[in-house]
Amino acid sequence: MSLLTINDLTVEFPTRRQLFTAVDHVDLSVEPGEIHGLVGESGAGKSTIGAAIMGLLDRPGRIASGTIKLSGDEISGLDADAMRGLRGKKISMIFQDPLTSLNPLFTVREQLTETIQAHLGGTDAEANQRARDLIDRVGIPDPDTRLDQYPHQFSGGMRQRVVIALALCTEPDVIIADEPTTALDVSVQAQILDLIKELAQERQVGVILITHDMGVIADTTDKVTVMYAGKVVETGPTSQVMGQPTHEYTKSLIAAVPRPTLKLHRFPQISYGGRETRFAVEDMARHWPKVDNDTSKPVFEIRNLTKKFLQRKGLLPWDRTYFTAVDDVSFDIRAGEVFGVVGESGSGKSTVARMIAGLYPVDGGTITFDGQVVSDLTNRAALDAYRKNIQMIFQDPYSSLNPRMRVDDIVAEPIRHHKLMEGADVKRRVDELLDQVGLGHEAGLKFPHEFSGGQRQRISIARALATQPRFLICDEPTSALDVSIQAQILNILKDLQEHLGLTLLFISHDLPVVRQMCDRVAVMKQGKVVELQETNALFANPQTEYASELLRLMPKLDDLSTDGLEAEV
Amino acid sequence: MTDTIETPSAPTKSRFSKFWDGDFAWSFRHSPVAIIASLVVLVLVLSAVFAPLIAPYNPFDPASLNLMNGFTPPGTPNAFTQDTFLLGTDDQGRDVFSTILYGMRISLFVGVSAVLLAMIIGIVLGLVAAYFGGWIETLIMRVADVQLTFPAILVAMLIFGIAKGVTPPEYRNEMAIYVLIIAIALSDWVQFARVVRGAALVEKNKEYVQAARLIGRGSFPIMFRHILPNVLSPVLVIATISLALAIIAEATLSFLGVGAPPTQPSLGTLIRIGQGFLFSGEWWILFFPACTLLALALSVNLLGDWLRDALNPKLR
Amino acid sequence: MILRNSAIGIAMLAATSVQAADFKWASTTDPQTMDPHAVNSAPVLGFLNNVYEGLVRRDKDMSVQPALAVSWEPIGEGDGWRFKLREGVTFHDGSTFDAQDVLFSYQRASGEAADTRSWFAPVSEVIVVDDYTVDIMTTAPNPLFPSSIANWMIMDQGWTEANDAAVPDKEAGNFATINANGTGAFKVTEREPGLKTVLEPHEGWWGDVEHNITRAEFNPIQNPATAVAALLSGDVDMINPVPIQDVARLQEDVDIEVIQGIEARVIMLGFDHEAETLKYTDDEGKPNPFRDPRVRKAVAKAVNVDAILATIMRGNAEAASQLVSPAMSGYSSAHAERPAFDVEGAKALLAEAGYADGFSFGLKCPNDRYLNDEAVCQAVVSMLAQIGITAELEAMPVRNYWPELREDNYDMYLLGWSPGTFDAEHPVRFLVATPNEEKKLGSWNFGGFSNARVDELLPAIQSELDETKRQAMLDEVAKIIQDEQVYVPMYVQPLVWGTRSNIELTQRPDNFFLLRWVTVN
Amino acid sequence: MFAYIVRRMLQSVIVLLVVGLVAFSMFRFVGDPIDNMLGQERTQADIDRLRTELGLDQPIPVQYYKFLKEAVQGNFGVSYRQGRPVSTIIAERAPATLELAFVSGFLAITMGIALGVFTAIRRQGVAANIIMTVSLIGVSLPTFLIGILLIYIFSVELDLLPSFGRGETVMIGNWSTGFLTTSGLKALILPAITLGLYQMTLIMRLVRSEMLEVLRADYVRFARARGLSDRVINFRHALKNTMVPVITITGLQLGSIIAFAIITETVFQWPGVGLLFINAIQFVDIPVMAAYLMLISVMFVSINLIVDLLYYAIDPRLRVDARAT
Repeated sequence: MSLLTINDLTVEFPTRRQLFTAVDHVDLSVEPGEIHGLVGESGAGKSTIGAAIMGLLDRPGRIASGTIKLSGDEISGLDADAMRGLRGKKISMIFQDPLTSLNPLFTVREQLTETIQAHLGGTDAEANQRARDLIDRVGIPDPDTRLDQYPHQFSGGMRQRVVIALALCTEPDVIIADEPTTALDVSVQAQILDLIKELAQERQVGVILITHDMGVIADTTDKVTVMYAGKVVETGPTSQVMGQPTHEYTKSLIAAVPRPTLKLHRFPQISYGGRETRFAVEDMARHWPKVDNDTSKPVFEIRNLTKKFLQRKGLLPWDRTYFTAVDDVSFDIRAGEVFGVVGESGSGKSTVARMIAGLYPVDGGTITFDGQVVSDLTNRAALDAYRKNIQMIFQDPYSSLNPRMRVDDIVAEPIRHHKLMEGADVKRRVDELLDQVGLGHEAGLKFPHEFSGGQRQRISIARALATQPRFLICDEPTSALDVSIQAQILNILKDLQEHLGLTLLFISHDLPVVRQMCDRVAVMKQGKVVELQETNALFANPQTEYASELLRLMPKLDDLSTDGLEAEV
Repeated sequence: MTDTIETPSAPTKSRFSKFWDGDFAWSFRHSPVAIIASLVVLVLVLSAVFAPLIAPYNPFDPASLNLMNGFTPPGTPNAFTQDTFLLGTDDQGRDVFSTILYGMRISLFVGVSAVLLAMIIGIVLGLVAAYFGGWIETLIMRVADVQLTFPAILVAMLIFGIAKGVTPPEYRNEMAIYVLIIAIALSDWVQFARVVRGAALVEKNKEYVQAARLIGRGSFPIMFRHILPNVLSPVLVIATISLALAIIAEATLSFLGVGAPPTQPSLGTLIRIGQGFLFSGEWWILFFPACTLLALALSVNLLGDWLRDALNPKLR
Repeated sequence: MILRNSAIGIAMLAATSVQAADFKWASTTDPQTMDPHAVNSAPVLGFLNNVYEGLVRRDKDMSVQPALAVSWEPIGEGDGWRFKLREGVTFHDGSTFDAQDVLFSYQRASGEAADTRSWFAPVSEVIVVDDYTVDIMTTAPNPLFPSSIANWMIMDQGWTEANDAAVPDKEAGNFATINANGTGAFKVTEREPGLKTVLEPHEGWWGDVEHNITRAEFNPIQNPATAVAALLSGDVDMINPVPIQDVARLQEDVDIEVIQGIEARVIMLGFDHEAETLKYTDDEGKPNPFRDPRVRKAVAKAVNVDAILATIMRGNAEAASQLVSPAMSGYSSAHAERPAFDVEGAKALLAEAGYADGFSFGLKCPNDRYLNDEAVCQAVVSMLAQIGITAELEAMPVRNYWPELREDNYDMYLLGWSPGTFDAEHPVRFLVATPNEEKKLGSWNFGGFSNARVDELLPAIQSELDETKRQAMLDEVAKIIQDEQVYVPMYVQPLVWGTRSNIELTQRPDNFFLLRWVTVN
Repeated sequence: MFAYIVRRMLQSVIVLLVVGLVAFSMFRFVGDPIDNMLGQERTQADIDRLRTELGLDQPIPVQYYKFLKEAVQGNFGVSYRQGRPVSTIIAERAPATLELAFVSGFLAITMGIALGVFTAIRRQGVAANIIMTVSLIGVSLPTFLIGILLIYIFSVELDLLPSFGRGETVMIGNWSTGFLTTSGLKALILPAITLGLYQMTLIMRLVRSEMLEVLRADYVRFARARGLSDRVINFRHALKNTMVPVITITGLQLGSIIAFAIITETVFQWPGVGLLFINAIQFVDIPVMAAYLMLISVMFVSINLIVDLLYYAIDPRLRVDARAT
């Protein structure tokens, strides 16, 4: 008899418009010591299952049918107190963002001991001892001092370790990990996943690992269940499901995953359910100013670029402390290429991008565009001329569009600002753009919140292309998107670069994506460029310690099926 | 997060129908409190606006008053003149009902314009402080502190004094109302500034602002075109609540003797006059204006309350 | 107390037979000082009358009676007055009273820094004849002098000088501003300015004790409503004044007595007699209508005093025809008629004066000085509107009011006047005589009215010893004032006090409240 | 941290100076003290003499400068009305106001927080909604009216509580307290309620909305997932986080209680600085007004400072040692 069994579970959210079935007749079982992956794109209902098991469904959600059994005993529909008894004690949970899931105002010790005593009772001494052991176990060095620190004094990875320690407090039988590594850097992600693996093994805990990341699934889980729109589409041993997916959706999902190993020309557009929205880059190309991209001469020459941020403001100049975000960075970007910058959070990659975009003033060094130094431009005309040629696509499609502006105004703003056209022409141009990015011009009358993430990113692209720029900065353009959408957007970007001869600066933390997109890559660490190579060369034989470490830690996707993918020639 | 499927954009519905089944309108339609409150406000405001049409008398026209009508109880004929008045008359023989309508006019006018003024000052200063930061911010926020130091009454007296000093005597009566407005506004702008600043500090770092800067928009277009619309909802909430406060502040100021001229009493002035008759048995002179004020302020507050929850997406 | 009384004599048994009692009373304003010479204002003098005494004092009916002086007679042909002082009088601190104290008090009260000096304008010098005889010489014959010094209070030279308070100090204040040492029936035992003042009987008092108070506490309460509440709830035994509108309610209450009387204060409308043009008018530049007596008369006719008395004053006041009330000496019974309320007549007069279609002007009014002053002004505005002249009313606290009047920022204004001397000459001196700095005449004649005959009669009146001749002159002045309608007297302000019904007290027309006439049953 | 405090202090001093200047330029407009200081029989000569004696004939900046010079030595001059040093008068009156402010502030905070938490936890509950609505009446009527009504009901009609003043007081050193006598305590009730009601409503609503925010935070969900009891979650985790924003506003509110006291004290004839100030205005007692304003602003400024420091105390993220390692 398995540890946790879910039979025919259905969870419904009655909304005022219609009844929304988040989880639709799902069966699932977890054995002790087993890590069971629950994969699917957002809205698939995977997190809802987690919540349902914990009995933490947000109002007005309810379990409409089905049973949840923990080592044989029915736990769905237990009353609040009984459920509280189980929570933390028999089942516990790990949330996505370690920063927000710890109470900022209590020390780690307080949070641990209160949980321990809530379930096991016992003296403070015992609780403290146990807390110390846990902290030690999850691999936090120097537990005694760390115990009395506050969450904000821990780095992301360490915080997630604390969260895990909290989850382990009372020796639960089942742990539900909901996107435990999504907010973390690649290197840290690997460590955390290893930790979870170990713990599952040594304590025979059953783990449900909820994620959207095929890489994580492939590396970590024993079994996997693929969900789509609340339904289970495929389930089985990980290697089998990943290797020979039978269901169409699983196939499309796997096909969309960027591979570190082989570089594709385009992501295959096997799309499931929804209809593929066409991106008419050819029409766009028709009246696009021709640019000669002689790849020999650089569009940008970045020399000794430096940026400092005020870290602690003091009354007097000398008790202020600065933190160097970008430290003496130099590189060229050749016309027509896709230049990648990879690095972990805090490596300064986005800062570089923003300085090139002219959003941050430059503290040191120069930026030269077409032989003209732009880093110290002050006169408005020159600046606007420069800005016309530079556009940017931001990471978060939710905050990069002004929620109070209609889409057509958003797209028209650059045109109007640069006085490229007047009156009716503007409208025509905007509709054109919206059609071309595949949203249809009627979309112009709506507000951003009426669109999905992918659609919003298309709006951003439309806005970026409105001034017919020559140079496009993409700052983590897909890191907030699901793989299938990511595939679409990446394809679009490739098209733009090819047909419109745009030059791209591509910022990302995701090595596989970089592999797919970039011609040359600069690896950044703590504000410095540590390595700069042709992409293939970098992946083949990294020159620096750091680069090879990054490559080592990135998820291996070797056993993912590769049918439908044609490598670049 | 995002849906998996890129659904084709549905044909856009009419603005109204969209608004009508938008969450905002929906939560309104499902909140009896909000509905009742807004009805009350509506009725009061309308009857104030159309006072000249509704009111049986014009209390602001001295020639029409007959002192002998003074202190007529509600609905009973006056001892000397045999006239009857729905809600009775005050010490000057003014029909209380008409006086309330006309008084509410002044109170609302004062309240609304004061809040608007405060809002404008607060928004501008708040945005500027948040967007530019540095010493400008410090300056503005310290001025706000000074502002808080002065009780509204003082500010009012100060302004009355100065206005008295600078305006030629013959304009003082006209002036009184506007002085009142300025006084209340000046003692009220701070909270707007604080809220706007707080919200703007958040918005300022959002990527759409970066995008706008990238396009090359100047500081003020960004502040007012981009940031302002996104910080308006908290402002709206405060605005409603401080509307109620402004009306009450006006009453309090009248109580302390710096208020609307007695010949053109506001709701507050009426209450001040009325409270003198609390023990003397002419309860109606205080009671009806007080009830009107209560009804007005209470329903405005309730609306503000409901707004606060309705405009908070997390509460849905 | 009983012991001491019986020792002093049978006269007191009446008082002592009633048991001793605490007494609390409240009024709107706190006496701003305990110094009887520092500030010449009713609240101060009224309060200090319980603590200090003058050579003469006024009885319940305002008649002048002996106090620190047992008797007085004129010297020669009105060269001055001789006062025989009372013997065996002791101050609260036990020191004895004699002529030196009188001389000292004269010097103190008539000095530069004293606010009371104007009382002594007629005095040339004060001579100490012996320990208990004093001559006060006057520059001109002054029949009314004894009654004019009823509020001139005698301080103990020793005490005052010892605490270096020999000179009153309005601004900085001195020992005498918070401490008192008089000969009066009560001594100040506790004084917290603005909060409370506690009085206790002066054991060594020379007079017959008619009260049975062992301790009296005074609290100022600004807000009338609060005061009424305090009386109703028995937190205080007496309040002064009672807001007119609350009289009825208080009368219903069995535990409360309302005591009403007619104050000496006459409420009137004043005009700007000098200005060429109106200051607050829509038709700029037109000549000032109020310089025309007919217009002033029209105003007088238009004001329906009876209506004001009936409603705003709730029948608690009397109409006034002159600048003084009938209770005052020198009141001219020949001119008791006040212009009847007559809208048509008023309009006719206006037409005759060439203002058939009216005009607009500014009326200034205090809102915290007289009983219901603001309400009265409003009423006046609407009454004048009936005859087609529209007044723009500005009501303001008294702190802004007087400066406003001094700067002539008015066309018409409200004024209340109570003659300190309780004689008809007083208002003539201050309100009617042509303003004259060095002669200290017409200092409150804001409108700048000037009439040669009045100016001629005034000194004569002041020095006339023969009652009938004097009255004849006063009658003539009264006539001039009425014919010229210099002011529009409206009514005599009522005195309304409220007490718990177990209190017996006496209300004097000058609104002075004297503890020595209080009995707590 | 230290630098921060120093900076705030400097700014505060500037604030004070500004307040002072504004105050001074104001006095001229409040009215003319002369007429209250001279009797009916005064002459123009007297007026002019007194004016020069008081230095009212000098330009405002000069008067202000003189005032400051004295003020820094704690000498605020002598009250025109009472002829006594202002510092003494204020020292006498301050206890009354401070005790009143303390009690009503205490009421406001405790009740405010308690009700706020309650209404937040039982957001849908009937009781909560009733409380929310009723509490609004507190802010929908002018304070003076509430005060008068309370007097009318509790001292006139029911005759339970005194209608004015602060009853018997006991002197401890030179601090007169009403806490030690029954009459003193009874006298406190009505004014305290009148004064505290408004603030209470405000705090309550603030706590409620903040609490609703916090209860939605991830760490609360995680705490639930760890099976902590609702009590612990609501009162330990949620409440403490709620306090951070609540503190600022509350601080300022407490400050404004002192200012609001003006009205309450007038209605109840409460012998505090507020009443003193109103009288001062009536009599244009410039030294008192100046001193009062200075007092108030000092109070506000220091409250602002304390609030900022409290932040550091409550929120570890703001402490200096705070740096991710």
